[in-house]
Amino acid sequence: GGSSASSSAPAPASSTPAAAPSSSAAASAPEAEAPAGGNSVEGKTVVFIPKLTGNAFFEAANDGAQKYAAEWGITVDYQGSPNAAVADQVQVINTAVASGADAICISTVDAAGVADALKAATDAGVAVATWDSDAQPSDRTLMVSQGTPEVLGRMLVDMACAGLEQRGKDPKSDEITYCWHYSQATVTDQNSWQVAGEAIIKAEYPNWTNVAPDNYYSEQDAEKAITIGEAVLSAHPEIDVIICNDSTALPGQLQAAENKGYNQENITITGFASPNAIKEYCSNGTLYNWGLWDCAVQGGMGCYLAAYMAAGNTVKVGDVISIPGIGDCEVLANDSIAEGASTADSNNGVVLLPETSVYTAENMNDYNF
Amino acid sequence: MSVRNIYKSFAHNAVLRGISMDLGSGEVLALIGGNGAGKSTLMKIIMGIYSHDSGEIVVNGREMTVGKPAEALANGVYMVPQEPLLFPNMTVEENILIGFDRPQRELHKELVETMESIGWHLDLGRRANTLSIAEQQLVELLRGVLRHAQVLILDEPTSALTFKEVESLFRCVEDLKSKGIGIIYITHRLNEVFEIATTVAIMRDGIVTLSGPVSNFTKDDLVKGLLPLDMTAQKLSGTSSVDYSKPPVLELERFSGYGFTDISLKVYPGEILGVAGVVGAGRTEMAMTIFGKDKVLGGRVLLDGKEITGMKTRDVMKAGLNYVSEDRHSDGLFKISSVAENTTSAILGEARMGRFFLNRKEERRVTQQYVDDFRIKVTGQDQLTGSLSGGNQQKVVIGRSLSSNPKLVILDEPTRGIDAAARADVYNIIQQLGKKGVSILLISSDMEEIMELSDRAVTIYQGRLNGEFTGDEVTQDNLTSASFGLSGKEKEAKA
Amino acid sequence: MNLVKKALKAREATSLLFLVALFVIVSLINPSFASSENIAAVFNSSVVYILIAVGMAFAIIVGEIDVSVGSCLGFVATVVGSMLRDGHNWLLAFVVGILIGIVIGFINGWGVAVMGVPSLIFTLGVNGVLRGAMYIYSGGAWVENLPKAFKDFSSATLLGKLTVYCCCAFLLVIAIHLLLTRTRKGRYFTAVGDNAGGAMLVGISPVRTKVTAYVICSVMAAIAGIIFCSRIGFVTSTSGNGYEMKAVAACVLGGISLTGGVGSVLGAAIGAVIMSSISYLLVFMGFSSNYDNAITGVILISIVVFDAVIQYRASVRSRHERLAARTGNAEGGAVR
Amino acid sequence: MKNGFPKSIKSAMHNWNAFLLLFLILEFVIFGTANAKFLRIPLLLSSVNDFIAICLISLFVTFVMITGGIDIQAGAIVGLTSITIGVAWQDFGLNIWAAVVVAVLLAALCGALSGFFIAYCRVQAMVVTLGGSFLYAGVALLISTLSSTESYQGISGFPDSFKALTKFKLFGVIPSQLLIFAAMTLIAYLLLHRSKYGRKIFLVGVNQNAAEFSGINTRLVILSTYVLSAVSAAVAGIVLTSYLGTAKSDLGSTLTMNIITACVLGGTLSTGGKGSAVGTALAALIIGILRFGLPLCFGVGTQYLDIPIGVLLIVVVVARAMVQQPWAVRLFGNLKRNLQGAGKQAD
Ligand SMILES: Nc1ncnc2c1ncn2[C@@H]1O[C@H](COP(=O)(O)OP(=O)(O)OP(=O)(O)O)[C@@H](O)[C@H]1O
Ligand SMILES: Nc1ncnc2c1ncn2[C@@H]1O[C@H](COP(=O)(O)OP(=O)(O)OP(=O)(O)O)[C@@H](O)[C@H]1O
Ligand SMILES: [Mg+2]
Ligand SMILES: [Mg+2]
Repeated sequence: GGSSASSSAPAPASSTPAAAPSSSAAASAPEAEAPAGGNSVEGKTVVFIPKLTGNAFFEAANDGAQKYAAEWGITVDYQGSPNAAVADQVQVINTAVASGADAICISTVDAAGVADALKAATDAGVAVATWDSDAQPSDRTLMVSQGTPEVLGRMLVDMACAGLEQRGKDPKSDEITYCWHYSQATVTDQNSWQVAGEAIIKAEYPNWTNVAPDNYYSEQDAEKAITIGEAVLSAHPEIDVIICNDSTALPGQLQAAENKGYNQENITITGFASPNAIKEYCSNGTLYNWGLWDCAVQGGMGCYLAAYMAAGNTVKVGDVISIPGIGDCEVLANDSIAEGASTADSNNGVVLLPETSVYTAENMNDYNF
Repeated sequence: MSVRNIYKSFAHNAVLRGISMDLGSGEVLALIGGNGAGKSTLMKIIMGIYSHDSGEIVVNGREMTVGKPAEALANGVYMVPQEPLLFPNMTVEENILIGFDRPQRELHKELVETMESIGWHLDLGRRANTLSIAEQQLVELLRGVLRHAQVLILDEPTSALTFKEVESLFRCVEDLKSKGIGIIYITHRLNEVFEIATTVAIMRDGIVTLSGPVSNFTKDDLVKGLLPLDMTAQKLSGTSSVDYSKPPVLELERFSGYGFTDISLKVYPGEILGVAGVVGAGRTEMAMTIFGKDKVLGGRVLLDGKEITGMKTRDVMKAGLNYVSEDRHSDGLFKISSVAENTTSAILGEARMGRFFLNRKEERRVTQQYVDDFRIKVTGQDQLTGSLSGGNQQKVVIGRSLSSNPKLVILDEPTRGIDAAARADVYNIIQQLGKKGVSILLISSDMEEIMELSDRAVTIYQGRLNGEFTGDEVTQDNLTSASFGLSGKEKEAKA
Repeated sequence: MNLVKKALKAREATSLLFLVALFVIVSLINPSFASSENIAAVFNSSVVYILIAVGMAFAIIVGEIDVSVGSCLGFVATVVGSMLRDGHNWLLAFVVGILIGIVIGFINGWGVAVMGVPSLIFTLGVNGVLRGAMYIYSGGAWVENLPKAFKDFSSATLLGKLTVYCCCAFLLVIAIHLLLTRTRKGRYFTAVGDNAGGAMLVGISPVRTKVTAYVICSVMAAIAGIIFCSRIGFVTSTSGNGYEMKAVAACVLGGISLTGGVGSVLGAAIGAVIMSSISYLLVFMGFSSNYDNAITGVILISIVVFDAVIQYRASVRSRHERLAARTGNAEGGAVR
Repeated sequence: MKNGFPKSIKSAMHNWNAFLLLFLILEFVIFGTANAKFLRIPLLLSSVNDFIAICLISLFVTFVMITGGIDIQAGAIVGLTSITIGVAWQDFGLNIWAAVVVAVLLAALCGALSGFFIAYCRVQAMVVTLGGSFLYAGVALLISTLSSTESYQGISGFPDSFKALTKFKLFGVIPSQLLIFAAMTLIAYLLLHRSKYGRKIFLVGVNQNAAEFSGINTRLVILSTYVLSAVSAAVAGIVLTSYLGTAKSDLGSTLTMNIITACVLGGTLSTGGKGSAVGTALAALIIGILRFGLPLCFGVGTQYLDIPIGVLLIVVVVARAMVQQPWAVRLFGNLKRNLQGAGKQAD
């Protein structure tokens, strides 16, 4: 679709907002008529903003985005702060706008905190898309979602159940003790998954007991993750399940389990982390399964859609956008991921990732990120 | 050892301008000169602590490289510095023995023997930061003696010591002299020059103005050589008359604290009361306790009839009493602050310095007043006090203590380490104060000083008042014997 | 008897007491903590902290500070980790890691001791540069898939439940402590921190001593970085973030004065164990994790405040005793 | 050993401030030539928003450092202020301005607590404030659990009057943050360099003993500086909360190192006794502009910004140390002489 030859022809001024930043809100100008395959994204610059840099998840997403960007002929400029701090992120957004980027694709640290900055970006004619962690729906055009917190919370619980079942326990009726171990009480997404997962457990598995209702935190410090991990195992030697929905906590907890002689036969540890970080623990039998969605694809999609919007294309709910190399995706209403969220008439909506993956010893070597 | 044509300047300040001198073995070279003449600087250069700009230093026929203390030490040069440079957190023993190559056990034995033979007693296990200045100086000296240096430099070793220790130090120096060790002896006390030196050199403004064997000079020659050309030795004016019928300004009633007990004394308006004693007698502690720095154990302090016992320092100052500490560097000076900032630091609380904003005009005025009155040598009010010479630093500190217009000032060793000219200035200041009706409690271990200045004197021995002398009784003899507690009993009865 | 008294008086004893008190309190709250296994785990997990705290102790004892140890650790871990991952010779990787530490130490030492730049500023700058360099080197990605044998070595135990690393760290600390206190040159570090001018006077070169201290500090951080790799098995690009502050805190908890010249590596090591044990202990205390930071803060502050008050009281008392003895004993010598 | 005393600290200080100013201008020139966008006034002015917290806090942490202390808890107090405002307003139904007052008071209390331990119990400032940074961040988290909003979500939806605090623009261009910064700089300058209180701060920092002997209540002065720095952190917290429109307990957690950097780059002596409000303000601006300009004009990734800032810090301080080295002084002296000599020969 996007490979149409129209790229060489100068696009109408009204549909290239970046070239004329003064004409505000041109991106959503209704008279912009999109050709069948949409305006080409070629040559667009997308600033790709993670929550924080140096995190395996976001780095993998960046790698993916860069790879696709090369194919599509867009520039993906990865900019972020090493700290997941909302003030830092606002600064990155402002700098991106100032530097004249065509579009922003961001995973927000705090939706309310970046609201004004994103509005200002839109006003300056920069197309805003989000991925991984959403902004307020009215502040952006499209969101590439890996699923709602409920979906991911359920995924965590399901993985835990699978782990329990393979060691012969019945998650429905056996007495199960469990706890959560992730980064911090102030981090948005991990907490939202935890809350959703906890709700599912309360509702569907009343036989489970949480030994630490306020969770354990290791602050993305690998050393601390191991220390906490060992302490948890010592304090609750009989614990059945530890859910680590943080990419530092999971390997740390696994290492602790290994140090203390646990394996998938006597404990179920699961969580979210990129496949490469965990493969080893899986192959030596410390854990049974873990999961993540394909963040490389997600990053790529986010950048493509951001560029797509920047190219002046108009979309509305129900449209199907075909992304070269990834496939077709449908624009859904915002309330498909956030209950009660309204959707603007055009250029607003949600795109879901094709799939999330649960990794086990069987399939983990199919992935490399 | 000989030094040739040493030049040295700090930034744009030429301190040494071509110094040459020789020191043979067994020779004691007394180096004298006013504050800031460059004596200590020269010694630090010889020690390799500062590097000189040009010139050469030859020890035992070998020229030394610039700025390497280790090399100076290896060549048998050692300096006992003017300001004690001890390691405050180490014990006395560690302080003395650090840096030696020999086994500790052997050293320890030698140390104990040396102390025994000189007759100084120090608790070797005490930490250096609990030592008084005098004790610190003893430690430094012990270190120097133990070093077995070929060339030993003593930079004002006696400034904090008393009579008895000075005596034993001299015995020690004689001993070293006879062993063929060359000694450079820096002092401000001319008597000492004649007592122990073989040769003498006078430094002024970075050059040696006079040198030769001691026997060639009389004391007057030296004094002439020392004083700036435009200044003749001032004769101190006669003692003021104090009205003893007026109520006393300061009254101590059976005052006790840590380090002193049961002290009762009175200071009258305009009186200078000398407090003599040996180092460690407890005078500083008494002053500090009056000034609100330590706990009162008993008795009362009355200032102008009002009780100030156990008050906080601030309140004591407000009541009209000020104290100039014996330790200028740690308790007196703001070294990286200007003269003006130093002078006015004690009156910041007063309204004349402004209600909220600083009254710069008043600050300038007050500072200028003291700079003029005390003839403080400064390049300007903005000069940092750290770059002033010792005497001028002391004047600044005294000026500060007076800026708050106190009724009484306690001066603790006010002339320690300052030269004859500055000393005369300080004496002048003290006497003028007396005339103006400010009372002074003068703590000094220099008996001459007390004799010269005070209207009346008391002695303190081991924390107790053991003698009081008025008028003609204030003699060096009386003071000294009472300070050592020799005839304490009779004197006490008399008082 | 005398020895016991002396040991009790030593500043490290108070720190040790704090540690024991922490253990006892936690055992009272949760009796299941009181097992040799848990105590061993506390020590095992503090190896990295012990090493950087001991290194930091050198910098602080000579009167300076080194806030670049965190990123030094991270940088070395990244480099060594990626060399191991890429199948280089282990020994080569370790040597490279240590060499990096030495170079960083020399740079710090040069800036602080030779150029006379205030140490906080200089090492702060080096910290930023190293952190960035680490990010560039790794491309922001984690270093993963370290050789299994290397990782497994971290769980090898020697004395009962103590790991080999832990035992080595103990031995190292004791050796350093003895070197510092029992040898002639060892005292130089304390001397320089106590009074650089005075040190110069007795022939100790403050510059050389400070540079040495910085090199030791960075090398310890480098060793800690290598052990970090082995213990964790992967290196994140935020590794070592904030460790410098923890190391400083450990030193102070162990009785080292930030003004220099006071303290011992033994104290630093004990302080490090206290610092790293807190997160372990919190799990056993059973409070909600929301309290973690607050409790950590309270523990830290109360220990240092308590200690400072005790020390101050003791120094005042000993001064008063001496002065009182002076007036009481009328026959004593003049100088005492 | 020591290099000679400068003739006067004041002139040295002025030189340093002049140097910082020059550096700042240089930044403008370089960034301006590299990318003309940099010089667009509204853009430039609004960039202040992103480092305003560092500017505000470092001004008053300078006070602390002049007394010879250090404050690494200010970042935690930013978060504490923010969440306190949020919770007091949303969950306790306080008027937003009442909530602001409560938050400032709480911050002042925290500062006073740490200051008390440091001044009255003689505990080393770095450790107390490190403990404080844990404690106050922990308290902030606990406060956030009092709210009906989950602690990981920011409390938002503040009234417009509160948000207007940072939306206002004087003459339509100058953002109110800049005005606040200017006002705080002025206050800091007056306090530090023109008032009796400021003089006491310096004296305490130069020699606490001597200050004590001059009748200055040194402990109270020390304590007060921690209160001031906490209050400035609270102001920063208010500004950030208003600007971002969200109250979170971890808002300022990443500021510490930048604050210290600004202070020391501004010429504050970490051992105390020396420092200037203007210097710190300039240094904070330099760092802020650098963080803004490098990505904008030279495409430096924001994640790599630690490097140029670290390098800047090192280069500046080493250069400063170098020109003070005796050999450098001599070298420059010789150079001058040679040049003069050469000039004469040429004649
Ligand atoms: N480190 C320094 N930096 C700048 N000037 C210095 C330094 N040390 C000494 N001076 C200056 O050098 C001059 C000589 O000082 P020095 O200490 O040598 O005098 P001195 O003869 O020992 O005096 P005193 O009798 O007071 O000890 C003084 O003017 C002093 O201010
Ligand atoms: N343990 C200590 N800690 C701190 N300062 C001390 C200690 N011991 C003595 N000092 C201080 O040392 C100084 C001198 O005290 P020292 O006991 O040597 O003599 P003194 O009582 O001052 O004798 P003098 O009668 O000569 O004044 C005083 O300022 C005293 O407070
Ligand atoms: Mg001298
Ligand atoms: Mg005394």
